[in-house]
Amino acid sequence: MTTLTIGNRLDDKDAAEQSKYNRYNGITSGHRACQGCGEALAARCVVDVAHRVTGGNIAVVNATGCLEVFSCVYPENSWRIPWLHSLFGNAAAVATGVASAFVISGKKDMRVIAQGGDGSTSDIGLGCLSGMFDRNDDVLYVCYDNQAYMNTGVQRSSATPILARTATTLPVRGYMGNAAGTGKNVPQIAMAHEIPYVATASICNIRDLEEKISKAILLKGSRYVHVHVPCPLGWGYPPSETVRIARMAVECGLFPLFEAENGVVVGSTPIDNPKPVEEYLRAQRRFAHLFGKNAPPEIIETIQQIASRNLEKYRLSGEFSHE
Amino acid sequence: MLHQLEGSQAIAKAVALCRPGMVCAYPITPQTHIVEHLGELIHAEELWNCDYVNVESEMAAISVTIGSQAAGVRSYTATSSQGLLYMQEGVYNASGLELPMVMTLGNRAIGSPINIWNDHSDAMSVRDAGWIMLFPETNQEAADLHIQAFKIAETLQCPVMVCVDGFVLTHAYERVDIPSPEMVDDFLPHYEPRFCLDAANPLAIGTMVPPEYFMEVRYLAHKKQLGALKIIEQVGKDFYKKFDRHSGGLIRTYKTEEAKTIIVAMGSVLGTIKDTVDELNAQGEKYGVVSVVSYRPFPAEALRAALAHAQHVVVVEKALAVGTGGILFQELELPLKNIVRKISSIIAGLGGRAITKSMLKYALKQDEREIFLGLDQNVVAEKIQLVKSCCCK
Amino acid sequence: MNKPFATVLDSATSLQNKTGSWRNVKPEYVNRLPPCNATCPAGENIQQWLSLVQEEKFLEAWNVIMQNNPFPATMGRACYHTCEKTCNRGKFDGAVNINLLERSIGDLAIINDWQIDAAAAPTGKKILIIGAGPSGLSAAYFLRKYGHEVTIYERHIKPGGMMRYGIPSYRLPRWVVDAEIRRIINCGIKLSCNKHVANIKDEMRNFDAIYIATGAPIPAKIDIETNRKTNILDAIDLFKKIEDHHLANTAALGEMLGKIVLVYGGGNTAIDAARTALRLGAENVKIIYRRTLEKMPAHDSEIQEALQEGIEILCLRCISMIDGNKVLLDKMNYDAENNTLSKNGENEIIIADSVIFAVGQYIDTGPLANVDGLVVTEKGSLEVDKNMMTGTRGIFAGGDVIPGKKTITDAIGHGKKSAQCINAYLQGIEITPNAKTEVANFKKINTSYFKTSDPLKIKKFDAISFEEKNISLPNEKIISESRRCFSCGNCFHCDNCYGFCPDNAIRKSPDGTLTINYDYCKGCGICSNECPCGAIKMVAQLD
Amino acid sequence: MFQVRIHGRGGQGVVTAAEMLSIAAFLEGKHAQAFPSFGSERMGAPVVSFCRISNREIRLREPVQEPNAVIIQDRTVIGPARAFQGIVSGGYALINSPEAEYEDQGRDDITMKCVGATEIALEHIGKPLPNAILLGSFAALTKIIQLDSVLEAIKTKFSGAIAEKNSVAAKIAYDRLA
Repeated sequence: MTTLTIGNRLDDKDAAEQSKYNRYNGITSGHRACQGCGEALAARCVVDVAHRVTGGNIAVVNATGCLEVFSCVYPENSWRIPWLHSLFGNAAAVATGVASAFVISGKKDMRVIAQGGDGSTSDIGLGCLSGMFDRNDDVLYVCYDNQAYMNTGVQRSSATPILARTATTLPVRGYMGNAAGTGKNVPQIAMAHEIPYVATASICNIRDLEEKISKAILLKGSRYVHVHVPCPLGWGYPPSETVRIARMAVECGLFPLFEAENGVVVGSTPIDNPKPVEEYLRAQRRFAHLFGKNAPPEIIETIQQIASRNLEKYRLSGEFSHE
Repeated sequence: MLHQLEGSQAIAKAVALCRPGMVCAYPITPQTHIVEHLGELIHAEELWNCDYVNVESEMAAISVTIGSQAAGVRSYTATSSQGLLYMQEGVYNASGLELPMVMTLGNRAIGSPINIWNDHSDAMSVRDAGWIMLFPETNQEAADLHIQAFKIAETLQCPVMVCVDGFVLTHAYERVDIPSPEMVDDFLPHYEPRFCLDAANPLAIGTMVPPEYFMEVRYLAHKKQLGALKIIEQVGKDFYKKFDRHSGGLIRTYKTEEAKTIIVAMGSVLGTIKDTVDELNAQGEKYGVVSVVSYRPFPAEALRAALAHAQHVVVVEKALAVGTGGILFQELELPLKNIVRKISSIIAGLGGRAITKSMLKYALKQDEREIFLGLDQNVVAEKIQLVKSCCCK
Repeated sequence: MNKPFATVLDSATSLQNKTGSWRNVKPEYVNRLPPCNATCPAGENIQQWLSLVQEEKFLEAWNVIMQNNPFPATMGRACYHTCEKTCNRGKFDGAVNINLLERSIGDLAIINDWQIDAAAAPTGKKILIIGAGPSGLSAAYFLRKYGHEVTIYERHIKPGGMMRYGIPSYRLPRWVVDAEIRRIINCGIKLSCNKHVANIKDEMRNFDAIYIATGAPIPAKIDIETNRKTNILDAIDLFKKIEDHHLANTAALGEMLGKIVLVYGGGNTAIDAARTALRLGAENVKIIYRRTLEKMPAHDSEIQEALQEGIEILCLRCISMIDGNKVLLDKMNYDAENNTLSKNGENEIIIADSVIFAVGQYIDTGPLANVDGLVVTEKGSLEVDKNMMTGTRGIFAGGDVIPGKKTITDAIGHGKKSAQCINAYLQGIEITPNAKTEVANFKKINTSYFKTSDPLKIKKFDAISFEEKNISLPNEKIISESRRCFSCGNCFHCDNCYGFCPDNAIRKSPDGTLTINYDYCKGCGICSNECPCGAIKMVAQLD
Repeated sequence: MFQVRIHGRGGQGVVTAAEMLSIAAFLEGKHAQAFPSFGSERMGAPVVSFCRISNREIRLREPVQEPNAVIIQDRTVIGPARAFQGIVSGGYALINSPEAEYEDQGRDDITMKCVGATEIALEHIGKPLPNAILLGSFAALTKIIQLDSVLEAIKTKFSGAIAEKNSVAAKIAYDRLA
């Protein structure tokens, strides 16, 4: 396609599933997500493309969290696929059970997605997730990472970026927010299990997201896709900016897009001209204190270094570039 | 066919006869032998078309089971004690989702202090979780109740927990009649889920329910449990018809017709109690025994009927609600109010403390409302003194 | 299925929850004015026809051009394409080569003999157009489309005006002009050439309206001291000589001009004159201009081409005296801030065989005499009101004859506008001016969605000749260049809004039509933000 | 009802002995109940198991406090475990010992016999596993069960050559006291 848009009337060869008039809309209108919710958008992208690729043979297990709460409150259910919500910390294990049951009951074409936010993935559900990886259970786990506990009012999770303000990391004199040197990198944790497929994706690049999900959904064994989904409420930016913020995170290198197979990075989406992280940080209130009077001037550099390390680590200069 | 089997093996064989599609558990004493044996049966393909999943925690065990059951496959798990506490969120979840799974609870005390021996504290911690809870007295009954458990669960669309005394039953070798696969198949037909994850009819299972409807959901769960009383009884009768054994039902009575004092208890301790009663009655006393098989739903009506004529009801139980007292005892107090003059409580066997005939005989002679069977007064006296002095300061 | 109450739900039941009620701003699809369209003197809908070219719908694209401009092939050559100057893509990786695309489409129309749609039913109104230049022909074309009876009187022996007599053929080949004029005339227009209207007043009796499009054919004169015999001529006269003789006597003309030729002036005509001199055999051509190179009114590309052809441009000089083949130049100071010129006292003498003047043109006021109400301004233009009507009811004017920019494209625009006004006048209706549409400036473009690509650059000249260089592009090139268009302010169906809406509040029909479902739109504004071309506007939700 | 208590150390098959004993009784159509003194004892720690044999259903589940017989698989636990405690009058004590060192000690109202089961085990099995062997002696001593039943029970717990060797050894042990 000549443009990087979701579709293009002139050229639908590489057009995203999301551009198709008959896309499935696996999560329908009427859900109660906030205006400009990145997670609602990402979830639809994931489910729709998985639905297409599998010929409708998918079931989804959803951890507790924003996505679950806004999509399925009696008497209104937004899902158009078989969907199961059990608990906050057990989605991966429940999905294991579901996947196994489909095999046992002869529904061999059914593919299973487990999905949850960063809290249920990197914190409370990490045990179950690791267990699922360990057994290489036949489940695609999708984490919608909005980098804090949004459902409960924006508290810190282990996916919260350093120096970010959350309700439990409120900057006060002498404390600049979520401490540097903390946090988990779940994609790397997943890779350490040497599962068949790990990828990161962002809602700013739906075609890439769909490509990864299409690939992941058909692979056997445990697969993990980590999707960056900005949250207007928790990050402090206008709802209209969701995609732009996601794009900025990718373009500065703070959220690298890559793929790994059996624990080894095999490809990454190159960044032509990496932008300074400052632009990305300034666009969000959760980082506003980093630009205040009392902020040490070198503090931005701490974050810039993370981005720079990513550039090198995931070879975002283009060595891995996709065809 | 008769076998001399360890209780765990008997349970495993009974579960296998029910042809589950999923067995998933995490090791914890004293439940381990059950799932070890099931694993062996599955891996040897004596139980086929069934997945055995080794998980990393009880939370995962119950969760995998929830998943497979929700996807329409008969599912089974087992745990004990701390494991049950660790999976407790899932225990509530399974019943809230109305998933008819079956779980064996190898009854064991709860720490701290850590203690691996038998009592009923673990079961009592989930008594309000919405599961049907059945307490077998023997290993034969343990095996039989598992077969009935699947039937009850699937009839009611409600999970069932079979609470088997850890070690006392799970590790005891006894004679057990293991029925033929054909008979079990006949009794327990192939599982047809009433709702499940299905691409052809994509339901959402596990919604959030707001205040406007939550009360109704809980009310319906309550009504369903009460309705289960009939079904449990009926399944017990059907089982008798099929297998010619009285296993199951709500309660069982022993020599209660002429009894003045009736002892109420659950689980394996009933055998020792019955022997004690026989010995006492041989000396001219008038004791009877009522076994509570179905603890949840609580058969208040049946118990009232069985105990109405007693002058004295003694509840022997292996659990204690700290700060309140006997749990089964309290649950019986209300139904028997104004019917039975005297009710007393014997807390026995906590943390695996032996319950012997002589201890029971001694306790039954005491005229006390609450007795801790075999309590070492010397050990506690000093501490109690200390507590008192602290409080007085 | 016997499913539990509340905890198990059928699919898609959330559709009953109309989240549109959450909205306080709402998105609307808009058609903002692309800067190219906004600046096009002919009012072409460039973005629209480019979008058709993108789809290889060349005929449709041509028809769209023809709605505003009956001279695509001509304009694709002679237009100074202000569109490209304002093209938002210019701020990204280089403007779309609109001019070349227009030329390509225009040529296709000529080659394939595409015809104009039939005129509307006859109205019985008769209109006289004086002057068959770009403005007159344009007016004739549009008036004819309204169904009016149109007559053109042209003073020259051939129609075309400045298209023929003002622009050299290497820039605008005559087959192009002829073809496009023929197509217009064939619509049913009476054209009388070689017909001089001595006095407009006389014609008023025979027509319901008159459109004066006589242009500015009189070369301006500068009072310069000339001694002895000097070889001086006006650019316009030079062009006319070449044109009327079909290049038959270029050798004679060349001889007349000599080897060293000076051109005086800084406009496009000066450049054309200089380049023509070169083509007539001059070996050394210099342009003398009073101000700096930056201030030269000639189009930048023209200047560049002239320089490439070896023409010298001597800036900051005024001719003060011509004495035989000696030309005395005063050197000038230019104060850019105040736009003032002054002699700096220095001067120089250069030798020239001839001097061509290209310092502007005036209108011919002769035919305007004795008509009550016609007013000629101080600067020598015919005054018109906002509806292109002169002080005399029923007499309209446009093109170079009225004040304003003197380009062919402007003239064509005048023709179209005048036709609308004349039609309204004849029908007795008010012209309601188009609502001001917001221009889709660069800020409205979300460039994240465009890959950089080099603009199509074609060298238009490589030999000094009166023949036009043949630049016929293959279709793929035409299409690929057209696809560089940002489609500023107008949806190009990229589906970003559809794909990015977190609430599925945008519907797409099988034919690609996008509509907003306000039942569910929460008004987040992502669609507007992520629209690559600024075609979605967030407006206050009033109800 | 005949109640048996078996003493030994973790790793010596104390629990298995009780189980085999119960199986042997079961094979004879009797009711039998075997159970360990439940605990988390590791290898080498003193261990106790119990077995009840009866012609009627056994309901009693208290630990055996007044055994009709005790089997002591490791004589070093006798003191620490008070292994002879509670043996009913007329009861038996079977001790794994090459010497008849205990036979004259203790009570005169019970029959005490020593069998060098470990030695037999080492000779015939190659490992110091006295549990099945002692059951052979136990059958001879108490006559509560038949040797054949013991041998049959051994087959349910062991297989192949090990079962064969244990059976041979159990027969030898049986013969010692027969």
